[in-house]
Amino acid sequence: MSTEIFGIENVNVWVDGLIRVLLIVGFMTVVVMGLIYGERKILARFQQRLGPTRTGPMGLLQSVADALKLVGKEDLRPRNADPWTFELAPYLVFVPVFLGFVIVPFVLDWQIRILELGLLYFVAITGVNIVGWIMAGWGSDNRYAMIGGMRAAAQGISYELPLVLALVSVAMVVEVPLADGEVARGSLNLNEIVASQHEVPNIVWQPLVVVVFFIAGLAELNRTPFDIPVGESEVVGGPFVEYSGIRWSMFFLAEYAALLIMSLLFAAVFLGGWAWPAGIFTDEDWPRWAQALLVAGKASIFVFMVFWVRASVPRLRIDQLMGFSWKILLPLMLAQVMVNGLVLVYDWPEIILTVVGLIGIVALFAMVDRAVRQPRQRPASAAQLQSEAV
Amino acid sequence: MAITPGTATTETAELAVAPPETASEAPPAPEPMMPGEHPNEIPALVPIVPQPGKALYRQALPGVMQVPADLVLAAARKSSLWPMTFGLACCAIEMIGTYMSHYDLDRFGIVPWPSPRQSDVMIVAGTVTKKMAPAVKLLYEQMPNPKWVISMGACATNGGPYTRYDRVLQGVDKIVPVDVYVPGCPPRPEALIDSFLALQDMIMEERSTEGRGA
Amino acid sequence: MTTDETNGEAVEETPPDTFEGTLWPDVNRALSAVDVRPERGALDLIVHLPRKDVIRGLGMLKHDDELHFDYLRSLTAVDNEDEGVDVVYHLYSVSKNHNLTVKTTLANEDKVLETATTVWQAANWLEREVAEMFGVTFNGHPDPRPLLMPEDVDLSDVHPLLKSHPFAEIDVLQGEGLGHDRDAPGDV
Amino acid sequence: MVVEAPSEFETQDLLINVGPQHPSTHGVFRMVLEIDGEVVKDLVPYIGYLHRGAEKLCENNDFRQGIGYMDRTEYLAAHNAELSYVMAVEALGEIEVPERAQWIRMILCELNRISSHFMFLGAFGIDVGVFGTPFIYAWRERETIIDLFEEISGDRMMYAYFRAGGLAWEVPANFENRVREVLASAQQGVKDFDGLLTENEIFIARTKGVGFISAEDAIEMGMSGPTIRASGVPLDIRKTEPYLFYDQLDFEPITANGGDVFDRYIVRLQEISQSIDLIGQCLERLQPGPITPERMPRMLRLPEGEAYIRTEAPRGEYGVYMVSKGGNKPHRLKVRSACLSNLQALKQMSVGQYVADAIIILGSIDIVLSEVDR
Repeated sequence: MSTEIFGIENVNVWVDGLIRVLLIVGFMTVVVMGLIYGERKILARFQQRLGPTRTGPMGLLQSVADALKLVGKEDLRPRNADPWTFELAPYLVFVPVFLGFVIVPFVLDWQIRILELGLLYFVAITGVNIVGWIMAGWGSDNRYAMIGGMRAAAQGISYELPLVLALVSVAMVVEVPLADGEVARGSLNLNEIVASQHEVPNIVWQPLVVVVFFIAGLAELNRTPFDIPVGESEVVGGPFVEYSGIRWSMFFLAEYAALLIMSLLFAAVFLGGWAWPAGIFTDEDWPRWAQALLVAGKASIFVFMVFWVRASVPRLRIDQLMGFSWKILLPLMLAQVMVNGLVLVYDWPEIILTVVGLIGIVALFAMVDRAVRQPRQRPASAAQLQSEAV
Repeated sequence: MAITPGTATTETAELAVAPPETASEAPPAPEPMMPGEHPNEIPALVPIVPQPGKALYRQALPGVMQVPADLVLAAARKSSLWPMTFGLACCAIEMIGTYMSHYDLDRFGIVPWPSPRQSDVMIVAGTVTKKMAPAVKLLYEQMPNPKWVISMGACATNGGPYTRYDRVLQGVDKIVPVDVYVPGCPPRPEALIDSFLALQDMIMEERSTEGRGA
Repeated sequence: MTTDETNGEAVEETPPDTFEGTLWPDVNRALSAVDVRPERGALDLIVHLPRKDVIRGLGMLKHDDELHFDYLRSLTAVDNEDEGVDVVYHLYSVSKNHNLTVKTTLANEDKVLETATTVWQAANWLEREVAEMFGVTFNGHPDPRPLLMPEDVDLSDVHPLLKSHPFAEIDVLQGEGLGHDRDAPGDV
Repeated sequence: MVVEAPSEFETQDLLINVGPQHPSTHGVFRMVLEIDGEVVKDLVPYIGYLHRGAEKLCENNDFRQGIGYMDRTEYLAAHNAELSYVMAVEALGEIEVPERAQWIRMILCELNRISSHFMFLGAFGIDVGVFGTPFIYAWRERETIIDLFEEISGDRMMYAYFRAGGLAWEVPANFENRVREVLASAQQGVKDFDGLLTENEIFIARTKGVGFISAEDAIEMGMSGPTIRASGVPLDIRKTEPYLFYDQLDFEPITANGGDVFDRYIVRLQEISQSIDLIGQCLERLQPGPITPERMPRMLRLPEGEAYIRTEAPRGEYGVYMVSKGGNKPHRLKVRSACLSNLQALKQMSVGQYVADAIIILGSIDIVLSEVDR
């Protein structure tokens, strides 16, 4: 029951776990504050503005000021809100996101725990925060919150499937060198997934999966163009309408922590995490700090793309959003998984995966374009309501 | 206010931001030399002789800066004032103009937020009519403490050009306590920025941790 | 065909002003069943109709294929203190591109009129506004709620745009307002 | 009170109140939506939250002081509002306006139309859901135009620059090339919006076929401006009843026959380019000359009479019906608001659509609340 941490032998497992979790929490809050500040600055840059510059040198302390102010705010709860659901909702959104950090592979073998079923654990945990959104929506006895909560549930569930299938189709084709020399295919352990990419990152084998993962990731994070549950112009603030002060800041922090996890996962699963370019130059691994920089760089690509999309794309409507997930993303992902299976079973050359992936991307854009261009028929129930109402 | 020697005052009232008074008089007692101490031993091992007249923690950690809690809280509140997107009439257009890239209130950490629950400042931008007054009062009560109100423009201050019409409330301070009045019809964006700066100075100087009452 | 009596202000000197330049000939033909009194306005022709058959006249003007006034530009009222309240309809024809103003006078005692929403739907909100601002009641209006005045407070006797309605006095604000004055201990 | 048990599948409709304070109601407009799931079954609009009696107060001010109320009634296009008021006074008092003043009035009204349409494009971007970027692009163009207005009249929004009989004072010396600079940046702004929103597939998917209204219904509801022209009715007062010198300019009213939200957006975008071209034509015909009649009476007393003057404001027909009983104050002043008539059709357009569509349809009508409630 003892393990080794930072070179100190036979540390109790629980103490070791606790230390790692505290390290992660500290690292995560700092990076999340940086993300909030980064988003405001980058969005300001997109909009020819300066963003926060007055608080601290170049506005660096802006997130700290926001956090401190939110801590000092009065904590309101509407009188006829359901006390338990209202109070517990932030924790149900906040805690799963933190638990997700257990399996994130930052550097070579530095994780809180190396789980064999890492990806399954991640998908299961992040699925829980939908419950938190619904509790927030239902508990705060506000019509906007209720609509926002229901929309969050619908969106969360319908985009969970493409996300899961995307991760599945990557985990299928991962090569894991066994002890006796030959290679086994398929693994859910994130470390093995990253280690297998030391020559060629998965993005080369699965381009379609990367696109679908990005889209589904945006939907899971409730970011534009899928920010329907919190869209200001329709449902003023969604489930968070009635929250104020520190409870609201927990939702806000959880949203950016989820963005951080999604970007680290994207870097690990698709861009090769700490392994990719290292494998090409030298066979043994780079020093820790170089790997950390590598992972940070790859994760920031995903983060920048999310901010970029937020500044330039309008919001989808609820029926288009559902239709897009069920009618376009899901079939593509099922086809991709089938092709992966065929390649694995019949040992076809790997290049087929890339070709099929590119064809898939072209098909995705063609389907979207056809869906947008064709004349929009009014919703069936609407036509009947229209005739009866006028 | 004499600092009783020897007691480490955690909550010093005086503005500790000012540089701690340097011990002008010479340290009374010479540094005692521990027996058998090697010259290049780490000076930290040398026991601290508590000098009278100076707080113990200051001698132990000379670098630390001690700041009263309400100053930090006020500084945080000052630099992240979140107004509510709440425009009534023509002043709302100038308020929007102040958020935009030409005048950019985001530099001061001021971001408009849709819901009253998450906002600290209510900018009453426009004419408050008697039909709208209950809504304005309800919004003010929904905002969590500490909260402030900026009455933007002549209409919100005392009815402005529409004062002679009986359906118009002559000034929003009849229903809501106002902190900063901004003159002008509509006030220029610079005037609104100046009102925010005035509000920030007021917050720093007031420093009330629990904020205004009711 | 009623004789035209000039009502005082300086119209062209020819006493029987024949309005030859304006729409009057066609309007007169369309409204022959109703006694009509023309008048020359600054820009377009003004036609006075008696109260009881205003709506009938408007219907005729709209469905007349020669005039085809299918666009109600605006509907308002003018309070002439003792001579009663004039209700004014500004009509326009999109296809024929010509204008007409129809006026009718209501005595101060019974300001009642049929609703024009049967002729144009555009009149809905305009009539609700005239009803609450001038006290004119429009019979048969589909939705007679107040438009600009608050619904919850019953202000059905207050008609702000009448000349009798006074202007509010500016109350001097030095101090006694609810204003938050800095030094009052723990006020508000 | 016997409550019969509802059949277990009967869903209850939700009444949500898109209240007077809502990020995308463009001011203090309130509508109560009865929604079944996400589809709007019924919509009851409430206005009057900004009814501040501009018409009543105009009766208390003489013909020169009323201009301030006109600016504040249509605060996004103050020049167009002033134009109607001032032309009504000139029509009643038969005051001759010199040519140069009329050309400058036309230039400023078209510039104000451009700045008002940019404000629409920005606000519409927020309604559709883009976080601020179209708003910022729109305001970059609007600020350049407002700077020009400030140089001319000294104020950013409330100009009071048109006076009965002409203009308040002469325009600054470098007026022509300043206007050309502003037009160049406006042209660039139109290109930006084409790139940012018009070809954006999500934008097209969100706005095509939403909030349809047919030409007959539009005429029946008395709508005007870009909202009715998007349904195919070429009703543009600058063309049908030319005022000032619009008959000397060659242009065609921009119409689209889709009648939906996307077409209203496109009509306004093209109107900006049209206004830019119109201003170009006006600048060529602008010659030096007097801007006020030689003899203006100090106290403006207008003879008895009434006049209904209507001009094409950015949102539609802005009419001023002025009745004078021979004094120095108007006896009655009625402002015909384009937004009020356009807003009447909101229910007809929104019933049967989604909640998110109802918000966009309200945005596409482009209402200014102080003009609706006066």
